[in-house]
Amino acid sequence: MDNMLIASPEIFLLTATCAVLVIGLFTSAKSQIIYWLSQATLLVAFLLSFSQVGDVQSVREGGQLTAFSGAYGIDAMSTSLKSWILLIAIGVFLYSRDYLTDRRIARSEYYVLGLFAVAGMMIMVSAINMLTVYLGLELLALSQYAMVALYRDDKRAAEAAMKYFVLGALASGMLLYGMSIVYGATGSLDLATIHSLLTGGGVGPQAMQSIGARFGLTFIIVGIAFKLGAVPFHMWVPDVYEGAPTSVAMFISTAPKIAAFAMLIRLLVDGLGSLNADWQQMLAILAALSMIVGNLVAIAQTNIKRMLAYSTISHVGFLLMGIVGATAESYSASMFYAITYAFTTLAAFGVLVVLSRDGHEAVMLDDLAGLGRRNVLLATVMMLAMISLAGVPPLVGFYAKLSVLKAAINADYLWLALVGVGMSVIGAFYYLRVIKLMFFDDPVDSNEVHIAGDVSAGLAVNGLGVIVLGVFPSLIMGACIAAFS
Amino acid sequence: MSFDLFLFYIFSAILVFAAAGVITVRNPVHAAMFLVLTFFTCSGIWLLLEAEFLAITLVLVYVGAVMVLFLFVVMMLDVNVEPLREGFVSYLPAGLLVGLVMFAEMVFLITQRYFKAENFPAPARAGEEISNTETLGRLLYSEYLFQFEIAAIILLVAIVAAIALTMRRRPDSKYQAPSQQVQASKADRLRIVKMPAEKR
Amino acid sequence: MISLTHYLVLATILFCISVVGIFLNRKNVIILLMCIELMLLSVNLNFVTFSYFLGDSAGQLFVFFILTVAAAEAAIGLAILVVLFRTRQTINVVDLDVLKG
Amino acid sequence: MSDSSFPILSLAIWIPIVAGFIIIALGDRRARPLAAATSALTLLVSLPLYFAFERGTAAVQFAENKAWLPDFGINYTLGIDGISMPLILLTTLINVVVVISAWQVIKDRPAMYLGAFQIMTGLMVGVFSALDAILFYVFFEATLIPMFLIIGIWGGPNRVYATIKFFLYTFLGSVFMLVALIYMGRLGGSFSVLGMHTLELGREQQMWIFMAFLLAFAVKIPMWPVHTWLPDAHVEAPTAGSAVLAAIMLKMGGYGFLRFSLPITPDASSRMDTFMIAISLVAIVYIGFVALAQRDMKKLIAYSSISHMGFVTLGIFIAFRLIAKGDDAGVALGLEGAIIQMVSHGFISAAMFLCVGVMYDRVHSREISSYGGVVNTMPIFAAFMVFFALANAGLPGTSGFVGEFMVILASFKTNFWIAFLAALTLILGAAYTLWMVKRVIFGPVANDNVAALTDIGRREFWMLAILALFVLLVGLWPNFIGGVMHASVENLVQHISIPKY
Amino acid sequence: MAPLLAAIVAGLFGRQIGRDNAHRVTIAGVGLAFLMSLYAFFHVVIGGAEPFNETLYTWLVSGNIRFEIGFLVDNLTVMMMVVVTFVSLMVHIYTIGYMHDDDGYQRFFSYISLFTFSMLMLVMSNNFLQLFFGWEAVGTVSYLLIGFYYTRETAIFANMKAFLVNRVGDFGFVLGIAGIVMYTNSLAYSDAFAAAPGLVGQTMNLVGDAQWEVMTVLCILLFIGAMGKSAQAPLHVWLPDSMEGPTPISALIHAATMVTAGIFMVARMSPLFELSETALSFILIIGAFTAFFMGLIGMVQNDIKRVVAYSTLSQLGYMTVALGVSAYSAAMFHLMTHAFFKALLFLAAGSVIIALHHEQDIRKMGGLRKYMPITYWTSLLGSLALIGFPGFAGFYSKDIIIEAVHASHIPGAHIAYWAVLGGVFVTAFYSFRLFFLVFHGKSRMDEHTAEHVKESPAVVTVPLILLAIPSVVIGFLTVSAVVFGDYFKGIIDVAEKHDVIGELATAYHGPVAFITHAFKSPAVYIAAIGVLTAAVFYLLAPSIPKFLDSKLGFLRRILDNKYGFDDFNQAVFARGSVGLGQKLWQKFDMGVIDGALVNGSAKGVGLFAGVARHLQSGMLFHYAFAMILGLLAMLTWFLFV
Repeated sequence: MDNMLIASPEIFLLTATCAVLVIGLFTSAKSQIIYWLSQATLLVAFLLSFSQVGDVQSVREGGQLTAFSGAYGIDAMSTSLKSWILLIAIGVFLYSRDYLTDRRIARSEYYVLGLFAVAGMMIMVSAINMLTVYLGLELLALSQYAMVALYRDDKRAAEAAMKYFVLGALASGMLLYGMSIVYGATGSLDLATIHSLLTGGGVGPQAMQSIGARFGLTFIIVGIAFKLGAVPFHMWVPDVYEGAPTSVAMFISTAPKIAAFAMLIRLLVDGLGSLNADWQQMLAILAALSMIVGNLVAIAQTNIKRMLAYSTISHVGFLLMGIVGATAESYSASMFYAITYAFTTLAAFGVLVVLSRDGHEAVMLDDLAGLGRRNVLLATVMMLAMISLAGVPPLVGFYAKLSVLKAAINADYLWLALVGVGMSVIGAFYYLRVIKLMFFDDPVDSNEVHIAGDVSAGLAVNGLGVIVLGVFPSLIMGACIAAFS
Repeated sequence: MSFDLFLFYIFSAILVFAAAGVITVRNPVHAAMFLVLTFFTCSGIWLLLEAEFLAITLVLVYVGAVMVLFLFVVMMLDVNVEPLREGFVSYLPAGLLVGLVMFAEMVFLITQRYFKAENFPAPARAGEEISNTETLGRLLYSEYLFQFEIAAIILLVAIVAAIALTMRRRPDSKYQAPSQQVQASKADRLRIVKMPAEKR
Repeated sequence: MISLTHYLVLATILFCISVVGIFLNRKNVIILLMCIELMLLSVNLNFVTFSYFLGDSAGQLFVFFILTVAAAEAAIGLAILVVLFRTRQTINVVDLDVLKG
Repeated sequence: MSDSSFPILSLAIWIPIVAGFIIIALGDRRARPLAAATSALTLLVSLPLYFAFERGTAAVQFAENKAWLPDFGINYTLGIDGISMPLILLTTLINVVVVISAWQVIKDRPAMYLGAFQIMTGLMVGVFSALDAILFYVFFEATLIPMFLIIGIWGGPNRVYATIKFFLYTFLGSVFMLVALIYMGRLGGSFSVLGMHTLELGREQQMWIFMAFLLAFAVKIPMWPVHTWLPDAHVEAPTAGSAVLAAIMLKMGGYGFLRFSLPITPDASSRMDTFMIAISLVAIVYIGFVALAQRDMKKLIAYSSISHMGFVTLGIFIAFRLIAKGDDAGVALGLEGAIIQMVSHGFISAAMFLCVGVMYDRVHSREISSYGGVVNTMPIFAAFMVFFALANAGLPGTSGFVGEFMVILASFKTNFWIAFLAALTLILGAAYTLWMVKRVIFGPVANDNVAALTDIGRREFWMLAILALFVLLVGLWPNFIGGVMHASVENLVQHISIPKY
Repeated sequence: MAPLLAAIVAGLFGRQIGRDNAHRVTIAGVGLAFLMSLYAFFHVVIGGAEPFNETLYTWLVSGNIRFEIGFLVDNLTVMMMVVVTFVSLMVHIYTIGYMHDDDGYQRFFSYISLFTFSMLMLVMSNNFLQLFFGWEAVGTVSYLLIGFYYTRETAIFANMKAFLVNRVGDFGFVLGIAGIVMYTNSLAYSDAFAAAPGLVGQTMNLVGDAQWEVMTVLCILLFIGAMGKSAQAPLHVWLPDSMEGPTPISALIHAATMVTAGIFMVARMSPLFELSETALSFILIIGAFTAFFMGLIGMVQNDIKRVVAYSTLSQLGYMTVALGVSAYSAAMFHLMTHAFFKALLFLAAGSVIIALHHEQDIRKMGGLRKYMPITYWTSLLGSLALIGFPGFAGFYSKDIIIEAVHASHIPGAHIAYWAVLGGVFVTAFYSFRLFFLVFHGKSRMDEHTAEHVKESPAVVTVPLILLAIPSVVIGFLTVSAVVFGDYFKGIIDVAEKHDVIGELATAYHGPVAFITHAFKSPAVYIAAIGVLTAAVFYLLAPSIPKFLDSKLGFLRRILDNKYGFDDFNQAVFARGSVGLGQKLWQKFDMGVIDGALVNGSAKGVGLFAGVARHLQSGMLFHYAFAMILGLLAMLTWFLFV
């Protein structure tokens, strides 16, 4: 086989996951060994992936390394995105641990499915073939459906899983239909080939092929938009966030967005890049709708998970706003957005998960009341996350917004940028409300919140990251730019 | 009209009829049966397209395994059938309208632009020496190895998920634990209680 | 001769039927799952058709994988359905209304 | 622009910010001395900005320039000129006063409180010294966070409404500025503020950019009719919060007009000047009347701030009329008047709010009607209060007079009626201020609360005395700050009198 | 400068240094200032030194305008300096007695020293800026002093009123200064005067296309300032109320010095005012109106201090009239004489008041002559000076004014002439009404008070005597030099055609001759009639005023209500503006901006959100439907693009 080793992170991850699965059968429910093994797996995978960062350049410089007959490839984007996915997954598992222990949710399955989902994401990120994209997507999606339903005694979880499943299957059906049309138009599944076939010019067979592929494009966009949660394909997001166990909602809301972003880049840019004139406008409309609906409806929420769901929708709008520019600069802006969004949301959900103690879910906004007095660390991290999501400098969320706004403006989508900033003001309102609850209101339940040392360390690092990346955004901005230069 | 075309129309008619049946019949069992019919006819059409292996697989996997699973679940859940069709008619016009519009648009796009028949001349029939199954098999284990492995993982996930979701350890179910049984000691089982003699 | 168009239109019909089925069906979740199978079928038909007309087996392989995934999907879907039924005692679509707003 | 060897500006920004975090981290017990040390150190660090300032030149001084976000063309560029320097010193000085004022008063989480103020001080110095548009925006917005918390946590009963209103109002204003900045960054390829000054912009572009700036700065300063956040925020904020808000945060708007609106979009500013003058005058007169009707002391002072800020915008925007008349000296007069008005208002409004705070700490009421005859029980305090009130009314010899006087002079040169309306503030300002003084300070002891008052302690005395000293200093010798800004202002006048297209 | 230092010492360290030291320090300061003033006087006037005009320091430079602080000492200035410091010194001394048992003793000394300083700053300034500084500073101290008894509701009302009304004047004044700056680009007197003639004929647009003479506008604006400070109608309303302050203050500030600042200012600006006949005319009318009608009110007042206050108003009117007819030197002369005799009258009134334990109602006095001989005699001298008894100080100054008006050709002079003549009668009447009611007739004091009435101590009476001397003789001594001589040469500038004093001078043959000349003019007789009337009404036949009251009740009511100025101001300006503010605040700020726009949009967003969230129905098929519609929309869009 040709250089299989470049897939070492995935290979290791999947192998280790199977091992964890088997070991899980023989350990008692109380033991934490599965947790540590999973973390170790992620960590090693992260190191493997991170070690590749230096080896690759951007796909546009011909720096892509492929394996498995062009099914799999790594480039600057995939290595850094994978590293981030793994890092965030480590955070997710860390925050989830005590939540799962308290609830006796099938724990080893949670970790195993989580690891499988991570593998799915990594495959999506590295996929350079439509089939691989699809399979990675399904691996991720199926794991997620199952994870949502894992809390078997909860009505809401089952309902959420069902909705997620049906809509997800519908969306992947549409995505597949689009893929089939593109395949029909180009005769290839390989994205690079498709790209070179379609980049022919205005006349002749290529022009006709483009017209055919454009038809498929529409369906592909639906599939991607669903995965990201863009309006009007967003309906699943709030329901799933609310219904799923908080730890699962945290999982769904963070890393998969990065993967979805990668899928978008792979399909629309690497594959159908020459059709940008078409998808730019579609995405612009989706972006505007997402920002408007997401922010406005979030205001009316009382359930904090739902609120975060709508917040996700609005952030997807911003993310798409970056893509709309259709330049290397705009892609890196969106990539930055995706990473920082996931990172920040991780902190927000992390606080929620940690707050949800035995038998008590911290889901309503009022549960946060007076958190500033109950646990300063949690409240501060939450506050940082909220301010960052609102896009107030000097936190990292601001640079994310700045970069996508810049991208949109540079691409002459001034109207979109204006919608974006206008909506971010409305969005600021509900983020502020959370801060208000935590710091300005008196707690309903005045018990102090105790959390494990490593969890609080994790949260502290997470919150600090939001600040440090805010002051020195170049730390990851450089990688994002390198991915598309 | 060639025989091929005749077959195609026959199959297509059944296919569309069966598919419509799936979404309109009252009883889920019937729906499942209609789905089976759909798969069968589709498998026939695939044969026309020289996809023998897939045609067989469709029947074996879908009809043999998946649909059985469906039926199994339908039976197991024992859903009350009668009220299931309420409101169907009232939504029908809107549904049909959307469906028809969508159909019209898609057909228009398919037939009028790139995918015109003249752009895709029908290939010559493949000879008997080429085995569809063998071709696929070779590809599957060489070029598509990676995807094949992923598919395997997906199936694993399905297994894990299905078990995790449906297998129950009932708290009230009773079972023996021999390792504990043999460790029982006298002290665990017997308590000697001293009682003062009762006075008369 | 059966042209590409014939197959594509047939697939389109199937696709539209499944789509209409998904949102017309207000009662039974299991029908929804069947509709999804229908939709995948229509996609598969597309792939097989293109594979045939392009003389490229990649399409057929894609279908093979779709079938695999669809089977896995069905398994998980049904598992979720079972969980749903256990917690709710119903698989009525209209009853899935706790989560909203 | 020459890089200075010693990063004074950076120090003035980062010392308080870092120290602020340290204060929060170390907790309540050591907060007070640490905060005092920080504020004193910051003030010391900022002093060379005045004494080593080279007066004859309009060039940027104490410049620092480092790559920050090279990928975006965003640099960490700092530097000051004669316009920003007084405001920086004002900031560091007020910070000291704020620490003194919070010394005993704040019982609840003092570390967070003092830390937040230190952080805010650093950020505000950053606003006034940033020469990169994005860096400016970062500081500009970042100040919202500590202020939001200060009002929200330590504020009055209606604090939540006030602080959210404050945040959203100002946030709404400034996001559009961000779009404009990015847009110009695209046109000019750089976010250097000085580069933007010379950026070629067409008529339409200038109009849009001007509007974006206007929204941001008009809300901040605040101009009528986007002023309604201010009274609420002031009323609910804790004393020091109100003081900083009035003394410094409002100045960020005025500074923005001078640093961004005028030089970047001179032609649009020129076209819009009638409108700007009109709403400035509305602010002066209308708000003067509104202030008269207030029953809450802080609200009254807040409205008086708006009215005074009207002078700032008036002084700035009469410039174009005077340029049209060829009266560059008049332009400079108006602009310098505006700047001096900003500085002076910084002292006076801070002092007024602190005075109200002194009373509030004792009686826990801001209603004018809860007081009366305070002079009987607090004679020293009353002397300060009357002094600051008179300064607020623009008494010559106090700093309040200087800016108003200069702006009135300049506006008379523009048009008699503008000056006429502006000068109405002499009457209105005196009316609302003195009426309040009459009802609060003078008269017989009104109730038991007043009877139980104790006069100010040493801490409060020095806090007010420092401010009083500066009010007098600026009033009697305004050249002390006026002298440093000539070169910069004249440079600005030169710049804006040449149309960009 | 000395008084400032003294004020600071007394003010800030008053408590530490004690009461005695407070007055010692301040009196020393003021005394020093007086001596310095005298020195300057001799140096400049007698020694004939060049006027001193130096810049002290640069206040601010902006554009091409320099704002500077500097001093100008010339004949006009030294005269004011001497008057101010002398009266101030007297008042300081007097205060020791008057304020003997008051808590705010140190504070009071601090204030009046500060006042003296401010007043000196005002008169010694060489530019408009500093003039305005002093102008406002005296206003502020006056504000503080009127509200000296801060627990008295009326006092703190009065001081606010005084400040605000003055502010209205300042409003004009500042605009006037701004105009000067605009047209001459300088704040220094010298530059402004030099540039002024060039402005004649220039016009400016004010309302519509109407062209206004620049000089007229500027002068009227400046004069509005003077109206506020010198209490000319309709900005006179603060002065009577200011009597709430302690009596020494009334004497110093509200009679002798501060209120004359406006007169001083106009005289100082004579080179400007001469350039606008319209402005002079305006001044003339205002002055005449004030002189006559304010005197009328004085006739019916019962508060001893208020009577004197209205008298002050009336006399200020005279001065203003003199300014209006370009008889600046006459105005200044009257200012000087008035300073002495009015201070005297006030201090005498104060003396009475303390003797009666702060009883100010003249209806409860009477027959005090036998108890308080010194006060009686000094009052008599003061009153005679006031009504212009031939030979007394007031006689010269007032008669010259009347003559000047008579001789003037400024539009309105004719009416003014009758007004001032009427004023003479009125003045005589109320002065002696007061005098008779207080000192003559039978005592109407209650028993308790009467027992304790005795002459005031020496610190009170000595200043009375010291002030009485110049009240009597100053006119005789200085009229030749000040009015008809060349004392003001080069300082006060009178245009050829306005030069009424010059005309009078041709007929002037020394002070004694002037007395005889006066008997040929109606003024003296009118004054005599006034005195006689008062004597008849209040000494011989007290029933007549009662009879008149009943017959002419409505007139009396008009006078009692002071023509309704106060009520009008209270109702329209005070309540009106508060009401307007209330309306604007609640209706517009809270209602429209906050209510409709800010909270309204917030509510709108909330409402929309509430509606929008119902789209998320929870129904799976709705979700699917939305997705499909989305797909459909995109397809359709694709179809048509």
